[in-house]
Amino acid sequence: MSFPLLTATAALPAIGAVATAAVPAAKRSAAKWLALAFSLATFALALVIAFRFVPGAKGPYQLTESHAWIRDFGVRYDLGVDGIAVALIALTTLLIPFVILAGWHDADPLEDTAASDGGSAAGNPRWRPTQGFFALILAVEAMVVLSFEATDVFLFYIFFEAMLIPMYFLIGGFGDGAHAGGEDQAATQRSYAAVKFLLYNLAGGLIMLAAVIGLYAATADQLGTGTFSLQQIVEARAAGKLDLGTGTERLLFLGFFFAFAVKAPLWPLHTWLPNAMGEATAPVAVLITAVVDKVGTFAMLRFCLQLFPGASRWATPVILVLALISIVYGALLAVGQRDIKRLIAYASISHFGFIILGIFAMTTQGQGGATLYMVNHGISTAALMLAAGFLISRRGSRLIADYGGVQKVAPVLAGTFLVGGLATLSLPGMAPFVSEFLVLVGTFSRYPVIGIIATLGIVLAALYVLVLYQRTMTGPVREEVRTMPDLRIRELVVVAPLIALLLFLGVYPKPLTDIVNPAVHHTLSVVDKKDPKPAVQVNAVPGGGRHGHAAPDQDVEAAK
Amino acid sequence: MTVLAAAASTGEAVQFWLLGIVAVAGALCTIMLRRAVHSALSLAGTMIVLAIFYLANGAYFLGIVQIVVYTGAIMMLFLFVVMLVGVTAADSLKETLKGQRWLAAGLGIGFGVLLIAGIGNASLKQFNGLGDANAGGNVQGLAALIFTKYVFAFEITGALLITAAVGAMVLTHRERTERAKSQREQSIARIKEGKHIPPLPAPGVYARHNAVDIPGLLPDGTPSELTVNPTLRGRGQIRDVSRESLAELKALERRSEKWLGRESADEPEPPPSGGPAPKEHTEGAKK
Amino acid sequence: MENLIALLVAAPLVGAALLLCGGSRLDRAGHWIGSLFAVASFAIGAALFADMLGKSPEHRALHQHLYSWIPVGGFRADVAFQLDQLSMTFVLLITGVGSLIHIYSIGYMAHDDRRRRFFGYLNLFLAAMLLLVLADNYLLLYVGWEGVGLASYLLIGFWQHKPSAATAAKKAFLVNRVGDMGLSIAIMLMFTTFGTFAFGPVLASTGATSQGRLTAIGLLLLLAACGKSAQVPLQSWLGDAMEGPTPVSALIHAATMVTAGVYLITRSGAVFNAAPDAQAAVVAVGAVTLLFGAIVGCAKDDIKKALAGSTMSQIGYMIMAAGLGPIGYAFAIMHLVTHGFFKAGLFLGAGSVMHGMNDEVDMRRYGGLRRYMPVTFVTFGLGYLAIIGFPGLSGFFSKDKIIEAAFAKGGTEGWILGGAALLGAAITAFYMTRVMLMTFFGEKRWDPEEVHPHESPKVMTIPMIVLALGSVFAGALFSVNENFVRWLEPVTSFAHGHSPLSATAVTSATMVVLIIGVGIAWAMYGRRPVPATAPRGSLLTRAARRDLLQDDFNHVVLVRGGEHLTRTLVYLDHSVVDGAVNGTAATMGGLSGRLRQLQSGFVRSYAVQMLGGAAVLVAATLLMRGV
Amino acid sequence: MNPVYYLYLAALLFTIGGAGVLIRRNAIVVFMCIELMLNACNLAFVTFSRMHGNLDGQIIAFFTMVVAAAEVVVGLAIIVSIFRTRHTASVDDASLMKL
Repeated sequence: MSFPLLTATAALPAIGAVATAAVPAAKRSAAKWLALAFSLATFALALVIAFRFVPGAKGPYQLTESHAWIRDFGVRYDLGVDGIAVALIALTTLLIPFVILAGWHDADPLEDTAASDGGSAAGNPRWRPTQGFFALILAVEAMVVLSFEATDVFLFYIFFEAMLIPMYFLIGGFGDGAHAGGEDQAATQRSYAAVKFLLYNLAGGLIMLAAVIGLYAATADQLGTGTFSLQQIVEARAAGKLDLGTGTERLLFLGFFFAFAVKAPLWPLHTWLPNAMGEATAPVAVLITAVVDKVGTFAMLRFCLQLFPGASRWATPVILVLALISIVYGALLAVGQRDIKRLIAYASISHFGFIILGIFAMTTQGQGGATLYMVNHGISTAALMLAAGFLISRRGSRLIADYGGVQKVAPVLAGTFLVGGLATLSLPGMAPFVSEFLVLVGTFSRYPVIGIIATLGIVLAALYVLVLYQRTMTGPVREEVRTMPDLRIRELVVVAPLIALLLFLGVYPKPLTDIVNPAVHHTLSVVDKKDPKPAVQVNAVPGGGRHGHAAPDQDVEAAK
Repeated sequence: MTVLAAAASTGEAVQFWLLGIVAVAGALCTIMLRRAVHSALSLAGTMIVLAIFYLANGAYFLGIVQIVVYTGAIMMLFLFVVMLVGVTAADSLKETLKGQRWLAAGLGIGFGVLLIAGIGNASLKQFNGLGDANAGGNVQGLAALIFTKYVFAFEITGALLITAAVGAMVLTHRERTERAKSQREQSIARIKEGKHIPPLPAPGVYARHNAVDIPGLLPDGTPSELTVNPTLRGRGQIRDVSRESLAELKALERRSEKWLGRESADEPEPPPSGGPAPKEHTEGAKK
Repeated sequence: MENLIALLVAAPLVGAALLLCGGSRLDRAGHWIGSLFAVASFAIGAALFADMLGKSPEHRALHQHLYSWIPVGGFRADVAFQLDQLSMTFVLLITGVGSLIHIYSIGYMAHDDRRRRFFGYLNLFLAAMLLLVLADNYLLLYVGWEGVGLASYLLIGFWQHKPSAATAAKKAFLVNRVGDMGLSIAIMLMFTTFGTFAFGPVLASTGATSQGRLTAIGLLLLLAACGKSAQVPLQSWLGDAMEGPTPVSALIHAATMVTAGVYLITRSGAVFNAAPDAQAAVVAVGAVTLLFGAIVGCAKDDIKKALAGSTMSQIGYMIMAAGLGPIGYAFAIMHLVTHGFFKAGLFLGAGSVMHGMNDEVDMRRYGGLRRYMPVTFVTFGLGYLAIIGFPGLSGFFSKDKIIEAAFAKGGTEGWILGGAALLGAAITAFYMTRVMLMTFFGEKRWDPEEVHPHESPKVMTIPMIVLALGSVFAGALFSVNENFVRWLEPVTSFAHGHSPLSATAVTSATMVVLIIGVGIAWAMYGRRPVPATAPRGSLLTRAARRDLLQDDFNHVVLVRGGEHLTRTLVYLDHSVVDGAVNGTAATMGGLSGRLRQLQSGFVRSYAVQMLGGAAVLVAATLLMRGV
Repeated sequence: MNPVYYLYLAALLFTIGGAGVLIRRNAIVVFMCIELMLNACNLAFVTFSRMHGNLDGQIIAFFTMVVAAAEVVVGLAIIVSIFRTRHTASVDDASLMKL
């Protein structure tokens, strides 16, 4: 068989994690460079995947690998990617190097941090496992990538859950020394956040496990041999061989969906996110919201919809309403926050609402938009959060009220912050606009009212982003920030490419849409939903210039 | 050997009812009596009764084993340990754990009722006796089974026994880690300790009594606990003679005074038999 | 030739990119680069114009399809441009006035250390505005639409160290966002209705769909227009927007951006023509705003705020005209262009005055400035005459036509609108005269020690002169044998309105109200000396000073309410949503504490439990066998 | 009379033994009660063997005895060593398992 590209992409960061952890404690910077090298290599492999991937090809998954793993339970090591997975893998592997770069000093012993990062950590020198930090990040990357690739439900479940362990340590172990109440209080806060994160996701995961087993039992009951293979189940269902009863299907769907809704996170299961993102360091926060949470929404698209189409259709109204609540609620709470990182967290909740809305609108635009949204939100949040992280590390405080007039002393920092913010409020020309508008259109074309209410989100988004920018960056310069240095080269290297990417994908998203569209069509065909037809069939290819001539005389007629 | 047919003979019935009552009584005594020794003895009784029942049920070998091993060895072992340990005053039957006794009673009765009900509604009508099983002799039959069918279990129990023996040794054996203290060192230790610097006082020895179980009297006539062997003390087998001796002393003084002819009317009438009040006890202790 | 269209947008965009990313090494040349790119795009526009004039009116529209932007299923958004007469008008206005204001800014911002960034923003604005008017589908228009919003946000808040400026910028962006919401929903509605949102097919097939949908689309577009063009009820941001540098006010908040709403309505004419209710709404909004703005303009002592009010009301005129349908579109655009000239000129004049008076904006501290800054006085005066519609000047022609068209609407509606238009004209005459008198006439109310009024440098005066010329001759040029109307006709279509009053009657009426307005103003501010501190004034005056309490309303209802809402939600999120979870955790803890009591450590209690378990087992087995 | 009465007797003895285990605090007595329960079981086994007419029941009883012997040896040893260290044979005093 051919070279196992997918396995390699997942294995490389895993190896990297081990290697990084193995670096002796003295050689801290060596470990950093090693981790960076591995992440970049992984990104290269991801690019190879993207190029080897043929958008038009028939069959839902490509580059598949399949080996028996646990024969007794029909668990197989099945890997395969569709367009959505390719896009998300690319996103993940792209972001990790930036996360590593941005977190370059986050895991240094505290006295070093104090020396290098302008007093980001108060006082007592405390050793911190630098190697461990980067090793954990790489471990998370490996698991996320694998869960994007897995087409075997059980395999997916394993990595979906295993992800929690390194995340737990990343959240609980490393904080930005920017807590109001000193390092000790910060530590208690952190552990609270970490435990909360773990408990929420474990609860979701366990319910999902029950559903997974139930699915196995159902297939074993009806197909003779039980299977976890997504493709087999979908085909069996298509061939009519497999027919879960309505009740069973709905229960299983809920089991799966709950886990993903916690991960995503959907209102009202969201409260772990602000704590986790608030307490963790900015790069880890990016890891949470831009990488790990995407697994949840991705899994909704790949597993919930494809395994349980009927139940998905059945649950759609409720889920749409929840998503709508998340959008408005998250935005409103973001407006009310006093803590920069919590604000961004709530903004993310609002955005995840959009993603879920798009997924369950069950239209091409909605789901395509949702997929783009996952990618774009990842990039934009990363840009904003990392810029915020740099800001916080300079001032040593997360409270918005502690800033003011930064724009005057650190214009570049302020500029990147503003661009990140504008991307977050999905300004046209930035990537998020494309996806958000697609989601809105997709929703509107099937559920107009929900679409309209969701549009409120863009106003609120403008509100919280601009309020944040005004309070921190503009106005008279505060004493505390007067000596604040502008972005360093390392930091610029982190943010600039993200911003460039945001602009590029905003102006020319076609490469992404080309990869995504077939997958979306496949999903929709499984759910057998068709886009609603427009009320008036305009018998022409829209957008082309040919209509310019037709228009005026039509107007004249209309006028007469 | 046809004695043990399905239905038991009347003689067996009579035997059952008589001995059964005995067995139950013994069991009840086992759990009721305050002193461990008595419990052990009553249990032994029950076991003997059971041995007889074994015999009656055609388990000749077991019956004998029951008498020899159980009653003979194990129960004696029990008594031995009781002597070693439990000679102290019998443990009070007062319950310390809250509600334990009620729970115990309730559960016990409930459980018994359940068992009996179970046996009751289990249809155990037909008994095909041991006639042909014991045809070749009970012991031979058992032996045949043990050394063929159950040979592995047999071996394993052998191993178990050895292990148990070794384990008992290990548990009870105490290696003397340090050399025994010499008398000199003991005395030094005593002085360091600061009480009973002289050796313990001797038991009371008088003209009338002469025994180690009589505590010696302090000058004020109160008995001194120290003078008797702790074991006797623990068993409470002390004979207190302070009253008599005090009374005699008084009488003696009376007589001598009368004889000397100087009486004092204001002499208070001594209590004819006034056991030393606890307060005097304490005084005595003080002196 | 088509390929130049993209260049038109690209030129200023490149300029913006250069200036914003170039870093401080471009500081010295920044303003020249910016102006260069602006002028370049004007040159391209002019070339395209020349080419267009060479063609027959029916075939003047050019199209350029760059690439397919967002292709997802039936959703096909392209980056494609359409340059027809309407767009061309705007292109010339934007690039022309834009270039002038670039040049003006070179002088005006000379002393600002962030001048490079200023020019970067200006170029960004030009690019966005051109994109707006050149787009051939609504989504691309939306991009430009928000782009100009961003540019105006950046420019209003250019002096960010002033909290007032930052707040004003934020306010402008937010209010615009509300309007944008309308536009985006309108686009979605178009997509669900027509399956596309390109101008061509949508406008071509308005006949094929229901009245209701068209009305909805129309109203949503109107909402968008209200946001961008500062029409009631979304007008509140324009006054505060004057916090920005004056050239910005001139370019964005007078000449070009705020007129985008008029463009949108005119561009979507077909939709409105087919939806009379929507049209009625448009007219109503326009009429209300033209009075509202005028009243506000009368009360302001801040010269820029007064001009802002006037802008509002002039755009009210245009919106109203656009709402009148085919009889109004052309005049709306015509007034838009002339207004672009004279209002830009007025603002630049105001800027020049402030420049000479150390950025003093309170007209009560001006007075008698005509002999200190003659050029400014003359250009400002010409602009003034133009806006009040002095016969022969451009304002006269355009406004007069609109009033006619208003009457021509017919019926009581026509009378009401015409009346409103006339009243507006009168008030306009009043407050503009007031501005003129308070600024340039009367005795000086400023302290000669600290301020030394002086004429502005050439680089500032020349643009003013050019604009003044424009505001003098444009109107006449446009209306000789209806040049402008016929030029636009292929796009907007044109129908002669049949006014109940003859043209002369309308004109004479306009003259009368004009004279009345000027007279009253002269009586109040010309004859009597103007107090240096504002008198308390009548109730209406005080209300007008506060933008007719519109801001207070917003503050009380939206700001306060919003704050309370968010605060409650934050509390609820912590106590209820989170509290539920923590509560469960606490109960678990308590429960386990209880269960721990069972583990007393007493062997016998364990034994009891064992016996209980055994009993249960026996009972269970018995029951099983029983069953 | 029906030999099943032996079973009833066994049950009764077993219950009494159980109650004893619960009630008494003296470890030795507790032990005796356990022995009593074992004996009750043996009686039942013997009766069963009579019932089924084969000797397997007796074999089991035999093994029970052996195991009981072993158990008693070890158990008593434990009691003795506990007594040595704690100077009491009460099971309640050995309640160190609780937190």
